[in-house]
Amino acid sequence: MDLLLKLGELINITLVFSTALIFTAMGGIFSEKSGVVNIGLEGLMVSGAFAAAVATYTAEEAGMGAASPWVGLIAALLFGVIFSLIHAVATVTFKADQVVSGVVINFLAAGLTVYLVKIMYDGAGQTETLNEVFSKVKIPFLSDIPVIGKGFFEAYPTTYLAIFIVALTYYVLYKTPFGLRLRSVGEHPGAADTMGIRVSRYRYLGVMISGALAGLGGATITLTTTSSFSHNTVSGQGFIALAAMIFGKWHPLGALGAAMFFGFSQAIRNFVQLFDFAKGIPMEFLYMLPYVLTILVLAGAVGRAKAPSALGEAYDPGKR
Amino acid sequence: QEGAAGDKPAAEKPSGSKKAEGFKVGMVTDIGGVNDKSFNQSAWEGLKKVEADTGASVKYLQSKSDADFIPNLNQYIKDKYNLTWGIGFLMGDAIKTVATQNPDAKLAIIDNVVEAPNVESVTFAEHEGAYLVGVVAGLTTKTNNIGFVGGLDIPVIKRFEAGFREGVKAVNPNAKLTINYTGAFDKPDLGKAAAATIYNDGADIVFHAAGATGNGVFNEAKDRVKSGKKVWVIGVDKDQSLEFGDDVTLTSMIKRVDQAVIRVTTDLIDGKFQGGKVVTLGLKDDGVGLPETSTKNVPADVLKKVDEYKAKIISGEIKVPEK
Amino acid sequence: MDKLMRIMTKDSALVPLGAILLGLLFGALVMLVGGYNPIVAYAALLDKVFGSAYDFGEAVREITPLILTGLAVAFANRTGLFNIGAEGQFIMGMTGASIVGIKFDLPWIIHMPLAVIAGAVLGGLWGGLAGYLKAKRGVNEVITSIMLNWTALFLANYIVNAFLLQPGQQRSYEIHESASLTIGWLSELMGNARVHWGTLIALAGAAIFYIVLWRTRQGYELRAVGHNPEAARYAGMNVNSNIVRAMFIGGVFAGLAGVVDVLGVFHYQTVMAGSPGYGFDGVAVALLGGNNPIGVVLAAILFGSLTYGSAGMSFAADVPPEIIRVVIGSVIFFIAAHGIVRGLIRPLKGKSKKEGAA
Amino acid sequence: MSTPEMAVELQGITKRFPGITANDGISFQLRKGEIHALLGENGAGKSTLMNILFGLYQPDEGQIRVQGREVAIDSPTKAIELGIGMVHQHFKLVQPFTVTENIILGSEPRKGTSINYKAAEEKVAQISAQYGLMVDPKAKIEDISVGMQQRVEILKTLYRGAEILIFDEPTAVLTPQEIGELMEILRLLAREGKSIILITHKLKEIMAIADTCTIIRRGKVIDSVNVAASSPQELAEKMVGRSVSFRVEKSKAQPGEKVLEVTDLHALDNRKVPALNGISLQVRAGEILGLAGVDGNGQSELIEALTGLRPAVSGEIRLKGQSLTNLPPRTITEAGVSHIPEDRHKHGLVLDFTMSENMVLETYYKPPYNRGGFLDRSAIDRQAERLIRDFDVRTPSIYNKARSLSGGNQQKAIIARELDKQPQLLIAAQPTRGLDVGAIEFVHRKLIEARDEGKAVLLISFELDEIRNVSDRIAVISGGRIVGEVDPELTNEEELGLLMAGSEGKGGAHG
Ligand SMILES: Nc1ncnc2c1ncn2[C@@H]1O[C@H](COP(=O)(O)OP(=O)(O)OP(=O)(O)O)[C@@H](O)[C@H]1O
Ligand SMILES: Nc1ncnc2c1ncn2[C@@H]1O[C@H](COP(=O)(O)OP(=O)(O)OP(=O)(O)O)[C@@H](O)[C@H]1O
Ligand SMILES: [Mg+2]
Ligand SMILES: [Mg+2]
Repeated sequence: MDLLLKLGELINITLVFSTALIFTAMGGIFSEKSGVVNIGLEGLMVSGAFAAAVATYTAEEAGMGAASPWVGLIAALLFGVIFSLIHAVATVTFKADQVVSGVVINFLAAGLTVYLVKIMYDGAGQTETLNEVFSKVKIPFLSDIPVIGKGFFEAYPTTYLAIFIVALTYYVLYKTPFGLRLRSVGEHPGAADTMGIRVSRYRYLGVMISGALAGLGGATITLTTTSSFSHNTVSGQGFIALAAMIFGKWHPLGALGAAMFFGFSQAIRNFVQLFDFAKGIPMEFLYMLPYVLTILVLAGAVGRAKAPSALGEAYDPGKR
Repeated sequence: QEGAAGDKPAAEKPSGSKKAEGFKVGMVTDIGGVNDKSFNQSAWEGLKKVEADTGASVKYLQSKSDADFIPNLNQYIKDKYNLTWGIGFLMGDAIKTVATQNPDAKLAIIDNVVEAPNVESVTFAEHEGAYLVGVVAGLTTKTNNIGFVGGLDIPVIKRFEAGFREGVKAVNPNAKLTINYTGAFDKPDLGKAAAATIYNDGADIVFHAAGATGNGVFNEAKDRVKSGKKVWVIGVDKDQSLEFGDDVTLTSMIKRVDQAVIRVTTDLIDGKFQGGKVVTLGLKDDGVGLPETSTKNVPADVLKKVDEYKAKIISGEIKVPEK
Repeated sequence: MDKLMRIMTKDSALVPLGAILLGLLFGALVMLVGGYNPIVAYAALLDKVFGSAYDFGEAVREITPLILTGLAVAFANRTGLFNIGAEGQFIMGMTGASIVGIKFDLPWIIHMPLAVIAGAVLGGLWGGLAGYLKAKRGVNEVITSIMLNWTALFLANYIVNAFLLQPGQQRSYEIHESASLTIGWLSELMGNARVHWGTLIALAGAAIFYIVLWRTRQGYELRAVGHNPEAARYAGMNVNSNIVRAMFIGGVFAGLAGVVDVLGVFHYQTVMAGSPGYGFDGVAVALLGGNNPIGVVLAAILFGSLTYGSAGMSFAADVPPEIIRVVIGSVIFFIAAHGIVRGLIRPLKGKSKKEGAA
Repeated sequence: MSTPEMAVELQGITKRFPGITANDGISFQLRKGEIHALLGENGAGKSTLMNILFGLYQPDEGQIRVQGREVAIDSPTKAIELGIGMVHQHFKLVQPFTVTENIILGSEPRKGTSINYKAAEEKVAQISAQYGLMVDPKAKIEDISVGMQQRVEILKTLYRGAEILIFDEPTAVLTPQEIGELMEILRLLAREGKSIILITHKLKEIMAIADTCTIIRRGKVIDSVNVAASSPQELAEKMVGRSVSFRVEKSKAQPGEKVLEVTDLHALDNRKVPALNGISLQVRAGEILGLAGVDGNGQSELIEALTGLRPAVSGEIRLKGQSLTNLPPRTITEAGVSHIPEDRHKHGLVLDFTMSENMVLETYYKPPYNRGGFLDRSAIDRQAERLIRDFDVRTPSIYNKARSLSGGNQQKAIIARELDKQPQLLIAAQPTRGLDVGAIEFVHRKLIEARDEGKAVLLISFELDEIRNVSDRIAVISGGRIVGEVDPELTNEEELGLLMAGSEGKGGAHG
């Protein structure tokens, strides 16, 4: 019974850790399904985390109260889109190598955001601590269900939003004309082109949506865990989200599962420390756990992930 | 109690005098910046105060990696700074190297002991202060369940852990104490998750000694307080109720890094630099302790107990272990 | 040698130069926006790098591991793999060197090479592991590398904590003098700058990179697998084992970067809170250097000088050093999107001489 | 000028690529309701012209009129709006999508914000019934036959209401039966009033179905003739500019000992479905065995099994009595097997290597090229120079990347490399794919020379004419089995076609 109770709590913390990854992995899917590799997710998250901190703080100062984090969320989305445009311009318009361009995004985001923070906050390496951040919302009745209630229905608004985005991603990709076209552009741009689909337009959109969602992912970290932005607010979670996307085979539900898995293995690392037997385990092994677990699962998992066929290739109508 | 110690070195001098004009003091932080809301910030505030009080010019350099420590220190040496601070345990080796290579330069370090004739080392008896907040925690907990979140598993933080543990044990031997090391001083997300786990387990008080990672502990506590649960955080280094509010901050284990910086720096200005010496600031020097704001959340009888234990530690009746 | 020149001048040298110029200009623009004087800042940067023998030596110290991690990424790239795991390989390289440097006590003629080799091999194995998982289990090397980076960090911390720790410190014991790569006399001449033989190792690494890839049978196979694995299979090559080998060799380069950091710079290994970052920077260096050895060396010089010099910028001109990341990022951007640079160069070139740019 | 009965009029179209004028002032008229053939050698500029009409390329000069109106076709979208549809030489289908998804892509029926799949499938079913193009709307492209895929391509154009249909070499990949069915479909479409442009190299098809034939040579229109009043000989002469013989000169074969012996070979394809279901065949020294068959009946799998690129599930492969079953490719090569791969870009060459490097792709590890782990560049270069000279491979130097060579020259280089190994057995898969007439003659001559030197040659080709002209014996493969063996002198196209369609063929044509 007690263990069951703990399970609910474990799920709860898992969701906290997973939310940012879920947003960002969904973003990655949009970009890569359109045929554009997005190793810049990390940088896009950084830009979102930054924008969220600055905008929320500004809104807070302007007396917007509880609405402030929502302002931050929207700012993160917009800032993510702006940043992702760099990637889109480089890879789609100038046919730059997509991996290289992603690295550029990561560099620019890391440099520019901290630089701006220092300019805006008198040389401080981090933004002011936010007072108005998201707090967990209990869903009436549902949150009273034992275990499940604690696990799933007592979460941050961003978590609910993330789950909604997963459903939306699934719907958009597999049920709407937009999704069909986006995927066709990533699978066979030549075919899409001859069907009258503007390859560039869809790739731009794919990359921009990835910017928006990764921005939200970054904002999630700022607005639910750190309450401020500094150089290591994101610290590698964009890469983990990238891994979740690949692990989830570029499918929204797969990526959701993978992101939850990463969140879970992060949560378990703290959870284990509650038990006495954990005292004998060197701390480093607990820290390692999420990553080693991932490798083991991947190595054991059957079936290779199949990336979109045209992933990574600039589209050149004259080339076959 | 802090006030008494706080004013001594600076207040005795006529403030605003420009007697140290042309005097240059530099400090190098490790990867955490000067506004980490705790340790580094406290040090920098100390230097700023020296600047305001004496007219000395002060400067800091934030390191991007371990490899930067030495070049950053050397930057000051090369520019003929009168005193160069290394802030934090991790700067120990770099200070040692630079001090040896530049016997004429004067350096100082916080939280680590460097044996060199031109280095003054300042350490704190964190275990003594932690003992007192342990007493507070032990007496305040309603659930008999208390947590500790540490940054890196290093001697300084071990002192926090040991003192806290002993303090809790002294007043409440039955309380459960969960220890969690996050492995970082600069990851609020890890601090938050650690705190969440500990609170979920039934703890109602968490003491953190984790720098910016501890900000996550506060965030988690705030979350819970907002949703109507009563949980506390015990802050570290500075009076963190000023940053994170009284509704979550039970008290803080203050470490007067600022005072240490001010004291050593003014000593130097006054020509009293004690190279080669180790200054350890404990309860009796008011180098560690509880802030006055503690009265807001800690009941008077508990504070009375704290004072009793404080006296015993100062008198040597209680010897707080460092590990 | 003419071959080497051809590799070098494959893309006209004007594009990288133009990109660097544009990157610096963009950085200047960002500085102006922030209210700083870019001229003062860049002058301070140059002064920091070339101002004294000490700083020059330290800049070289900064450049050295970047050459090696750049080679690590570039080597894998040449064989069709993306080695984002140089970070972890770097850490394993450090660890290997530390273990041998601390635990053994041998005459230097044996000790130093042994420590170097131990780190190189450990880094290689760490890379090879990602290669093995790709070849045998079909796991994307990008994910495994990312996971292995974190694993290496904590594993190394564990090893230091459990076996090498100097009591009361957050680091290992110092390595024995006999394993050191420090060049004592030169260091003394350069105001105690931490110069070391590792720089020669890095340059030799670049040469070996070239020789292995373009002069040996093994390199021929690796490149064939990189360009066209199907054709390599057709030609009777073992694609899987070449993937493992490519990642192994990449890992050796990154491992060496870690080795020289321990044996040449610190002489001990700390319990690290986070990754040192040389591996990720290696990705940028490799891309900047066009994945060819001379390019990598030049890119590392640029990258390392800018990074080291940025401290001078922030010291003398109060410009946040992060601006340098912006500069480097935009340099890479302009190299990647070379269409922009060409577009800008063409009118300039058209005036001086008529030449059909392809 | 423009007359209302013209569906398309092209006037003075010129298109230049670096170093070549692909279309040189081409004028061309397509009447409404006619089937108009476009004939020309490889590289004559046919595909380029059609790509211009479909908006994929922009002409450097010239005008386009569609239904009498002058138009600028700057994209396929525009072409589709104008009622133009194109079935490309290489299908443009999204493999993991269903038939329906491929057809509706770009103009999807909607219900709210969603795709109305039900309506889409009904519409697809309705059109395919109307034109007799039966397909399964829910099948994935990657699971259906080539013939089916082509139907999907046609349906794509009809779904968009195309009035003008362009077919670029539609018959190259079909069985004779499927070709017959396609011809019927084309006739039906023309009767319905659609105007059709048909690119094909097969004169018989033109004679059978086209109303008009425009002949292009080196980017210029040579003539436009009324097919009914012409003959295959006339068309062929106009195409190449000289009289052509359709047969290859060769003496009678002198078969010697058994070189290759395959017994009851079974193997799976990439999707783990049986692709070879008990292949048995033999090739003797001094003979060419032609393997005829429709694409996708196990040819690729057979070649891969023979060369060690694909494991055999069961059965036996022997070379002069020595078993080669499931040995690694290198061992097989060293035992004396040479392989001209069917896909020269995928298997035959490393396109980013220099020609010099490509010439030692299978021998680099042996002396004199490899000395103690190091490559001897000058030995490699000497070898490359020799091969390139002997086989007349046109390249500016041996240091040029393979990518920069034309397809024919790439193929010659591969043949040079493979023959130079002095193999016992030469496996030549689609050796003349995409080559012009001159190059084809050269390759055929080389194959016959190899035979006359006593080598065993296994020739795999989809081109019946090639098989019949070059082989000494013909085996027909269908459904992963050898379904018959015939004498090239005695057989005819109908007999081969029937065998190729085989009772156990994939049944693509019959839906
Ligand atoms: N995108 C391109 N870039 C450069 N040259 C091209 C391009 N496309 C075609 N060409 C050149 O234009 C010429 C005409 O090519 P095209 O594809 O139109 O020939 P074709 O008549 O269709 O030949 P085939 O019978 O082989 O299909 C060729 O010589 C080719 O080299
Ligand atoms: N983008 C291009 N650049 C240069 N040459 C090209 C290009 N595309 C095609 N070619 C050349 O044009 C010629 C004919 O083009 P086409 O695309 O019709 O190919 P092909 O060789 O006829 O092969 P297939 O008929 O199998 O498609 C070939 O020799 C090919 O090398
Ligand atoms: Mg063509
Ligand atoms: Mg062709």
